[in-house]
Amino acid sequence: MESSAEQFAFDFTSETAEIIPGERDELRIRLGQFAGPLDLLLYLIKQEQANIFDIPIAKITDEYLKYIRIMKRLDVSVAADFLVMAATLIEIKSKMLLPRDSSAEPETAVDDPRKELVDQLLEYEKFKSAAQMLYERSTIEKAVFRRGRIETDDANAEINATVFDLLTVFQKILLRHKKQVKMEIEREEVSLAEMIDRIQSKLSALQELNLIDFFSELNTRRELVTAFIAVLEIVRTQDLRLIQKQTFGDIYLRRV
Amino acid sequence: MTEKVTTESAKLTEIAEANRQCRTAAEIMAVAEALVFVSDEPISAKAISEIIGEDKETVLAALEALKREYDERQGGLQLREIAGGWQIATRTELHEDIRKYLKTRPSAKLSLAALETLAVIAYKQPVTVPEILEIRGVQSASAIRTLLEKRLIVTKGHKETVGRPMQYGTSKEFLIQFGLKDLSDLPSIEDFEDLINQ
Amino acid sequence: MTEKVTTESAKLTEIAEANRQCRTAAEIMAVAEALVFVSDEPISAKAISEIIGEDKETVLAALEALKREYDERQGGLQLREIAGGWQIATRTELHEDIRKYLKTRPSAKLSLAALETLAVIAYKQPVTVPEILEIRGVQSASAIRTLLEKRLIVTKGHKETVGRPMQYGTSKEFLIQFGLKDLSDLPSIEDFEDLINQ
Repeated sequence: MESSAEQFAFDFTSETAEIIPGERDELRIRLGQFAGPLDLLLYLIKQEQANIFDIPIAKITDEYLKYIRIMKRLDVSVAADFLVMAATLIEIKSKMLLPRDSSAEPETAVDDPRKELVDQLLEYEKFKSAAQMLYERSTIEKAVFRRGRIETDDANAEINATVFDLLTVFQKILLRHKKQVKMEIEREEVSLAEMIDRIQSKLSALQELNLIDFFSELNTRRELVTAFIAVLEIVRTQDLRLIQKQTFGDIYLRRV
Repeated sequence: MTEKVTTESAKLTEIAEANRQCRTAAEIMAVAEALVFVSDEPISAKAISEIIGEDKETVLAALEALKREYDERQGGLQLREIAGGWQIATRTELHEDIRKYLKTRPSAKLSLAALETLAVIAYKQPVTVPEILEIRGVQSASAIRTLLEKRLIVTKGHKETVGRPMQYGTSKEFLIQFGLKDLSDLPSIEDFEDLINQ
Repeated sequence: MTEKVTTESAKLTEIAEANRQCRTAAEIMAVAEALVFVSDEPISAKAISEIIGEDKETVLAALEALKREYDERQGGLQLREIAGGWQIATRTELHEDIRKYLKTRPSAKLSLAALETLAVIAYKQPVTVPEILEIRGVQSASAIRTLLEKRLIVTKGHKETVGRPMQYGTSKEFLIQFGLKDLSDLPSIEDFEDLINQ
């Protein structure tokens, strides 16, 4: 049983789900990825050519578990929903094994432990067919083309926004904003005292400091403001002077 | 004074009315055709009637006559009703030559999961994520995300129940991409039941 | 073997050629019309002839016949030769109605800047211009003007702070355009958390 399972010749990891219009009025799915546990179950029932109203539950459960094991072995992540279904199947299987209450009316569908699952499968199958119909419609629709751009489109070259766009755009802005705030906090570390030190070390190396050059080295508005206050502070407290050699010329900081 | 103004404006309205009424059926067809062409989305008979100041019924009749003309002509184009409006588009048979020119391949197919989720939303709208889970038997989060990004579905407010879950429905884009006039254009879900039981 | 393949493929080409040649004049007119229709730019007879594999002269004759058809029909559209190519456009006489349409076009379409600004206003209302600048990191003046023009936002009085800046919020029109019952219907980040974390 186990070994025969391993003889499957398909590669679960490389195969992707693809809809191929089948010979019958149904979707045929290439193995590898089922749209869900109900999808897998329907597939197995069809494979067994079983009647959906009288599912051979023991056989189908075995098959189902076999597939789950293969998927796991091939490292295809098995969604929790597949395991939930496995548990449901095992539960139904065990209920079926219980001796029936002979006093109850025989053959009543209400007593059948499979009933809920059958209803679910029937309901699901309707939507699976609807999905097939949608697929066919969109295929036809893709053969129809709209007009090319015309002059008047340019005035309206914009997106047709939905509420979802509003939210995703807002999230992106918040994320961008967070990054900006973080950068600003990092930048803020240049204090007034540090700026004064920086100017003085430059001055000790040079005779005079061209303030326009110095300011242009600064990156942010905040640094500029700090530098400006630092210059005023130095001029106020030390023997330094601001000199402009000609009207509208560059301004220099020079030791007196 | 007031009276005079009233009379004047009444006269103007009258002239405007007269102007409106003097369009021939052919003229209405022509202007409707031009508007359908210019519009970048399907345009409704109502929208056209408001722009040109003719009855909605007159406009609708003109559009239907125009559609017959397109069909009889058997040219490269068709006039069709879609997503609650009218649109001029190419005829299906010509898709090969057009694709060759536009160098486009048919756009990416939706995954099976996305198609199923879309089918549930289309038939059960407005519908919540837990309700979709119940029918599909599997989580549909990534499918819903894809459908939202492709603008095939839209949010339809919160459901007034425990946890106020978000409800989803199909969009106008859905009607356009699947070639539907409106939602009633979808075959009934019971028809699929018959199909299965056959 | 190789020879056989060659002959086969030659035969196939021949059949394809034959297929091409057997297009009727009406079919050539139809496909030419469709190609002119889907093209963003005026398309030349030469370009069409290369796509459909017909002589340039045949295509040109088809386009000219098509043009006569458009002219005789006196519909809303014209086929015209422009800038070395062919183009379908609305008839000049109808420009007034078209201009009217362009003015009344639905206003849910937004540029990215306007959409961003609208998102901030929707989720942070009431909000002032400096606050929007703080969040977006970009000036939003023209976006705000657009949103006011489209009546998607309204002023919500002055904020009682330095400079008493104007506050903005979303309008009733905003709710209508985005299909919301009220502001509590706006999806929150939590509503999509499950979708996004997948």
